[in-house]
Amino acid sequence: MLSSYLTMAAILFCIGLYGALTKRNAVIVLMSVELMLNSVNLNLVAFSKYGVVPSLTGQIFSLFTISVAAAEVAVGVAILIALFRSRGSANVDEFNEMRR
Amino acid sequence: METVLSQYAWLVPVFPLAAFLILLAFGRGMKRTGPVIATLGSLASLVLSALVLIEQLGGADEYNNGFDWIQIGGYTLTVGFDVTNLTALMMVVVSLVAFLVNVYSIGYMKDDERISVFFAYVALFTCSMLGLVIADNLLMLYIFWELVGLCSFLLIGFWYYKPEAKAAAKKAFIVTRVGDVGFLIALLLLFWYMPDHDLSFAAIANVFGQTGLITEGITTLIAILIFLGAVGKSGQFPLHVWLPDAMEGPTPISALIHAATMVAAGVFLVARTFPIFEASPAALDTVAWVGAFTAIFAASIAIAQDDIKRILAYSTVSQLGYMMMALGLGSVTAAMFHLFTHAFFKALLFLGAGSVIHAVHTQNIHEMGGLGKTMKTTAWTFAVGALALAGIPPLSGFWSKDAILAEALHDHPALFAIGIAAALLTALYMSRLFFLVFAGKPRKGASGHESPAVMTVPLVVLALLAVVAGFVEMPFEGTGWFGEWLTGHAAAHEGTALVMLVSTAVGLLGIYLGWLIYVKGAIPRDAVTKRMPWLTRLLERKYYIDEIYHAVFVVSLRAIGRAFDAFDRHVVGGAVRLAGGAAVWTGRAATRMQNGQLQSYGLYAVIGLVILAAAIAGRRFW
Amino acid sequence: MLMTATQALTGPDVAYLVPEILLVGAAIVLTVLDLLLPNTVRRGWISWLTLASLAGAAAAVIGQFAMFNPFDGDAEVVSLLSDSYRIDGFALVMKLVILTASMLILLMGIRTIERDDAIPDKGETFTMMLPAVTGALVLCSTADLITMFVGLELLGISTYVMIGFRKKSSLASEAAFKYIVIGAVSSAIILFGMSYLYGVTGSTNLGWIAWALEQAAADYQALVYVALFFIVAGFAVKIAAVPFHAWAPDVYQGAATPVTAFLAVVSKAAAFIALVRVIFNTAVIQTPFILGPGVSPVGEDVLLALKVLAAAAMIVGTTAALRQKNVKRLLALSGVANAGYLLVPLAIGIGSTSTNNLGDFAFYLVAYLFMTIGAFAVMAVVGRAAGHDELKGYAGLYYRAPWTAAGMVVLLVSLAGLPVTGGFFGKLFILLSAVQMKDYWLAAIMVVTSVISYYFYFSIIRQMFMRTAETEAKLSVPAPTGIVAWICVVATLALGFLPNAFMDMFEQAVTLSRDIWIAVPK
Amino acid sequence: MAGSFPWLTLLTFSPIIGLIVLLFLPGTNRRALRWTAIVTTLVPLALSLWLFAVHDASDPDAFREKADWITIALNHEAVNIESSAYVFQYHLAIDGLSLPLVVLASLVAVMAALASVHIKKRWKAFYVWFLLLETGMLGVFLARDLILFFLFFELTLIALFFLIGIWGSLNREKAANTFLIYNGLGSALMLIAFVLLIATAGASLNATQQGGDLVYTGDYATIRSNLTAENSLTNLPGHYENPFALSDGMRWAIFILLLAAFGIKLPMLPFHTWMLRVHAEAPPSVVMIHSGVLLKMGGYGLIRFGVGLFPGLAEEAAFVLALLGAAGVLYGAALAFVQTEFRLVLAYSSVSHMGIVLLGIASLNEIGLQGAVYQLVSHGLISALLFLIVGSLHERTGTTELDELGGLARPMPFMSGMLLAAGVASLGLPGLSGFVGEFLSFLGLFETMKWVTAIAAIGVILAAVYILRSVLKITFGPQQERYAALKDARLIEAVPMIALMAFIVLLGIYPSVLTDAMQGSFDDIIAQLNARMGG
Repeated sequence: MLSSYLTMAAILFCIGLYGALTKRNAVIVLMSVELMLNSVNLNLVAFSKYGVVPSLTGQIFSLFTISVAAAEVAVGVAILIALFRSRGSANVDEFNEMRR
Repeated sequence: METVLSQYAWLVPVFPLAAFLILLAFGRGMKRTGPVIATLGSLASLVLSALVLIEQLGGADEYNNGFDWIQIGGYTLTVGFDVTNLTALMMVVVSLVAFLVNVYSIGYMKDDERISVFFAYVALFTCSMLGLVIADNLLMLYIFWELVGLCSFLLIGFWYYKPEAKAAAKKAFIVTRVGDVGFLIALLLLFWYMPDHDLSFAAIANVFGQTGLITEGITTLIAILIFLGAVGKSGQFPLHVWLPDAMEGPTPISALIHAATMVAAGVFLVARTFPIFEASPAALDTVAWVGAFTAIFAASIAIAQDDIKRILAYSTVSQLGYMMMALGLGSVTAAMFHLFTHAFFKALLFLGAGSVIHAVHTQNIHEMGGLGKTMKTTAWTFAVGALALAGIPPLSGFWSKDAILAEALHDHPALFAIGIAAALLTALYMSRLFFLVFAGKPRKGASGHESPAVMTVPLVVLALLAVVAGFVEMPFEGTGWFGEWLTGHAAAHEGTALVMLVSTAVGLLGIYLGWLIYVKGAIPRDAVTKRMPWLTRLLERKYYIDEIYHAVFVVSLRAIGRAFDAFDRHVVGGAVRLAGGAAVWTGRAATRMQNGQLQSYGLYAVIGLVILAAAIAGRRFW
Repeated sequence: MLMTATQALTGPDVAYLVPEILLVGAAIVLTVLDLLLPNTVRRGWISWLTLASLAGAAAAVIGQFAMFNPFDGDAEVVSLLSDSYRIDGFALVMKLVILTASMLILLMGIRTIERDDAIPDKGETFTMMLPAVTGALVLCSTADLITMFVGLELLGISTYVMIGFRKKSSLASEAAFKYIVIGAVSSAIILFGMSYLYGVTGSTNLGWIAWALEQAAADYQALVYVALFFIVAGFAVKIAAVPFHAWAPDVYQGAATPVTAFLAVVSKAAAFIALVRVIFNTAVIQTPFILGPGVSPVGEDVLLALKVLAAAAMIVGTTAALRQKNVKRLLALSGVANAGYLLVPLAIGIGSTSTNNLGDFAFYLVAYLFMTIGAFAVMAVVGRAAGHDELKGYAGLYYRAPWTAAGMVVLLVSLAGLPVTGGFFGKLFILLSAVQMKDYWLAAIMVVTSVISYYFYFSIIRQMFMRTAETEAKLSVPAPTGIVAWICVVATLALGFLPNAFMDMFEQAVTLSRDIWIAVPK
Repeated sequence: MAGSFPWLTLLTFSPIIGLIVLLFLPGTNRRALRWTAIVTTLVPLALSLWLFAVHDASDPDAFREKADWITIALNHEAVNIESSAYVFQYHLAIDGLSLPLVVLASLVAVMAALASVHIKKRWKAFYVWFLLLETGMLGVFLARDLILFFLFFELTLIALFFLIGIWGSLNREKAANTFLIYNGLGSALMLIAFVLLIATAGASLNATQQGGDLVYTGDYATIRSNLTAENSLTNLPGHYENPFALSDGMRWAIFILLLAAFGIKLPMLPFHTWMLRVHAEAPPSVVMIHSGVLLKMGGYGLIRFGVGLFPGLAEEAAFVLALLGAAGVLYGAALAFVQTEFRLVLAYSSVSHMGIVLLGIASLNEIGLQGAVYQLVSHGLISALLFLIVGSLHERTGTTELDELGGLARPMPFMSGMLLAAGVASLGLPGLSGFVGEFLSFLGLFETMKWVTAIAAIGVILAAVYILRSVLKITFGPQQERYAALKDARLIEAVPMIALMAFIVLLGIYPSVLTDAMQGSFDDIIAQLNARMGG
């Protein structure tokens, strides 16, 4: 039972990671990051129910994660907008003015 | 009889040293007084050394005194002087010649602007030479040995603006240095092999006197190495090349350093350390053969030279060869005797030559001639010197050379033959020289004028000495006191009658030949040149020794240097650059990661994590 | 079902939370003020109020030394909020370090930010520092994964914003975006690790984890590995250890210089402090082993990983800086290298005679704090004068501002690890511990890389002393910045001449058994 | 007679006092700056000469100054240890080994200060760094604590970096960099070695009830005794309970590290390339110090730390050392022979002469070791003199390329004479200091390695070759018009030349001045070696 949740979460995590590292559109990149964080939530909840030593802590932890993730995305989008203003583009691979 | 003056023998070198220091300090100012001071210095040492000699002749005991120079742990190196008959005699010879040369130079160098420097150098040389003579141990002797080398170098290069002088000076220093290294190593060997590391001659004498203390092989090695030093200083083959070139120096210097004193130091060294050689027959043979070969070899070259001083230089080399041969034959007496007489007549010859050059301003004998009329004193004194050198009785050279030849005949006929041949050549080239310079009629209108008294007087004095010096040791009963006094045993006198006849005959023959060729012209001068030009050229080019040395040593050293230079630049430096390059290259790679793409940054991180985990945790699950 | 009895917040507990509360409160008040006040009012005083509140927090922390005296060996560690938050010697000292750094940076930034035209509203930039510092303080005394995460994010998000405030510069926005994405990913990774850690031990309390880990490692080895490695990797991103460092140069370059300094010092330090907490309760755990403290088998691998990270950071950071011409990026890379040096004491673990890791760590951290902030202060001045952060901007600085140049020499010499400076002794202590632990290869890498680093640190010196400037005009150094620079110089020298002052204090205040190894909650 | 007054501290830091005075002088007043610096350098000279006069080997503690500088309590939670601490001392002392070099350093410093008339710009900064450098080198020779030694060592590194980089000639920055990195690497190796020593041999455990007080110290004497004493922790078999044991492998590692570290400074083949550039680029007065004193720190370190701490290993490595030395002698000489730049000739000649030092060290007997130190001092004086002259020549002729020089003996007889004298001194002419050092080194080595010595002795010939070649090229030969108008040495140049020459002659004629001072300073090394033979 637990293992299936964990596998699920791991898959989600990898998908999120993949998206964050490959998608050109900055918004999608941020969403992929969300996906990663949510996979963690899945982990936590699963553990708090079916873990070795079940406890509520996991669920509380996941609440924290959710809220923090929201804040993170909010800031992210705000910054993205500023960036979009100055570049006129939301393509991640064009955000390379600074290099070497 | 107890020793009074001998205790003060250490003052002998001090006088010239004082003169040197004075000249060094205030020299620039005193062109007039400087020479006088130097001369007085040498005079002082002459007087004192003469007194010491008299005391020694009076049969005073040998005297030795010294102090510790360096003291390290259990070892000590000392400096000190000792007065023996040998050193007493040498002191007189050296200071006498030095004094005369000083006097002579006052006139000869009159017009040179750096005359005070010249006299300073001469004073320093005198000091060092005397120090060499009275040194009581090998180390101290080595020190002064090097110092006389330095002075010789300075004086050869005295006219520094002449490229030839520069080259000659350099050559002299370096070539003798080669010998000196041998000497140095001999010194090291002795230090570690001598019981309680005593380098004094006395110790050497009694250690090598008794057999078995030091093995045959080591003894020979030490002897040969010491001899190497002597070879360098005394211009023996194969290190003779510097001496003829040294004639670039002022002529009085050639007389003092390169005829009478320094070049004889090699002979003196061997004589001083003779116990070592006696302990090793092999070494003795080496010395004898090298000497003999040098004698004939140099004499043959002398015949073909045109530069008056070079001829004399080669004759010096040849005569030194004689002395070495004598030593090799085991007769210190004969060697020192010849050294003694040779000092006078060769100095005389050089000073005479100097006087000639002073007059005609050339050194090429073919450009001289007929000077006998204009320069009477010079001519006569020169004649005396020449005859003495040619070994015509009753002049000094005859007796000393005779002593050597007698030794040779006594225990080495082959060497005797070589000696005779060399004697013939000697007579020949000396007559050639004399007749070309003084006989005949002036060529190129080079009609000289006699030199001032300050130069001729030394000539006369030396001429007298050249005449009488031989009488101290004549091969007749009761006259051999010199050898007795000097070394404890007289020179060999077996069959001297024969020797005397032969050598005289040979000498006369040589002169006669010379007369036939260069005065009477009965034999055309180019007789030899016509038949075998190669021989003449070979002699003129001094058997191409210089060329060979240049090719073998100079060129190869330069090549090695260049090779090392390349190695240094490319291999050693390259390695360093490589190390630096590695760092920079890593940096480049790291910088290339910074492509501004945040997603690649993330990728690096993930890859890094995976690799890390796989590598480290992976080990466990392997 | 395991439930830790939730513990109510009592009066004295609040006293222990004064610094954090103060900062949060100040942040709110100042932000509101900034909003309400009409634009005509100049915002200069906000920065000073921020500074004041930081100073207040610092004072409060010092006050706590009185309430809980770490120097007295018998003092009980104060544990709050059901053991998720602890006041111990390590926490207090580190809080002081963090606050000092923040104050210096703020002071140095006041003029710089005011003169930075790319920042439209200066006030917020300063106020935003307060939550960031609060996050850092939380990380200092966290004893629970949740608090740790919250602190981490509080710090992170506010720094994203601080970078982003430089709206008018597209570079800044780019930097902010890069930072937020990388930062978020790293948080995700850490979280993922944390979730597994929680899963196998059943608790988020570090003390509990330390206690339960050995058993868990036996049962679920793979999960424990994943957990720890993910956490390490996530923190490696925050502290910019190779190969997790690539974001640093770009982000540093884009941010305003004071913010860069904040990233380079405070963020890095806070992340390190949290990492110390984690490592010393998972990898370097107290064992009944005859030789005393040791490491668990899994821990050994984690430490090995840390060593590799440290080595990589030192090598890459130094070599990459060799050809770097932009001083900000250069300092970023030097920060990477220094992260490597700071990792060493964590990585080498502790042995029978060498238990000094935290002392070495703290000393080098403080030395790093001063020399880096000082360097950034000088950089702020020079960069502003030159209009860019390229190396050539320093040409002839000696003629234009001799004393600043002289001070910079001290800082650079310290960064290069040459005597007599804090940097030297910091490296020396770390080196000694590494050698005592027989990690010779690590020691060798340390020494060699710091020699290589001479090249670029001294290239700045070359510019300052051996090149001639375009203008001979004297350089005007704003008073606050100058003060900061000189405080840093003096501190660096002080650490060099009397290293024992700080070391002794730290060694008495912090003991592994009380302050680092968190006890299992009752 | 020493009393409690900290003479050594005064000696070491008196330049700093002058430095502080300098800081308050206007940067434009060249004379004031110069004379302040010169007077300042006179203080250490006077002090060191006084020390040299009153020092006697039998009473080594007469001038010992010892105080705990840094005492750091360490976390003491490790089992069985009550307390542990690092103790780094401020510890200055003199002995027969350091004293001659101290005198050398302060003497050369004075001469260099006089020679700094050639410095054309930024005098204030120059003298500031100059005095720092002097403090550094004096400290190096006096320090008896590893860390303290290292501090002074690095101080010279930094100071010299500035001196080369600012006042050098065309490629000064490159030269400064090469110097910094290369020597930095050297001191890095040294630091590793020192740290290894402190962590093992530096540790001493005083047993108490609760376990023991563990102290790590950098004190030279302690480390030395721990390394040699039979029953010290360091020499107990290294198993799990004893982290202080030094295995033979580790000993070798440390020894080799030290060898490389000081070999770079010396410089020993093949670590010499860095100093070529320094010789060629640095301002002459700085090269005087560099070649005259700083290279000597290498030799000093080799004897003090390499041989002093590991006589046994040194003995096993003696043959290699000797080979390196001989190689250096010949290699340097051959290279000096083909150089066309006079400074490079001198640089390679330094390589050659330092090879002789290595030979002396390799002999590991008293004669050789004293010879090595003697060679250090003598080469210090000679190369200082040579570069003093080079500086004056360069100022006048504007070049040191051999092909462009010649016939200078006529326009400037005094300097040419000095050059010649210095030349023959450096080719080891008896009566001058060079000979004694050379001779003693050879003499010492000859006892153990005859062939190596004999081969190295060839270097004596080569020395004559390359020195005469270059010196005669400069001074002798037909005069060149462009140099006809040159003036001979000014007084301020002549004075240091004469002074240095005087010392060279003194040491050449009466070596006991130095050898007596060194008497017995190697006894303990020799004793250990003999003990080893016995055991």
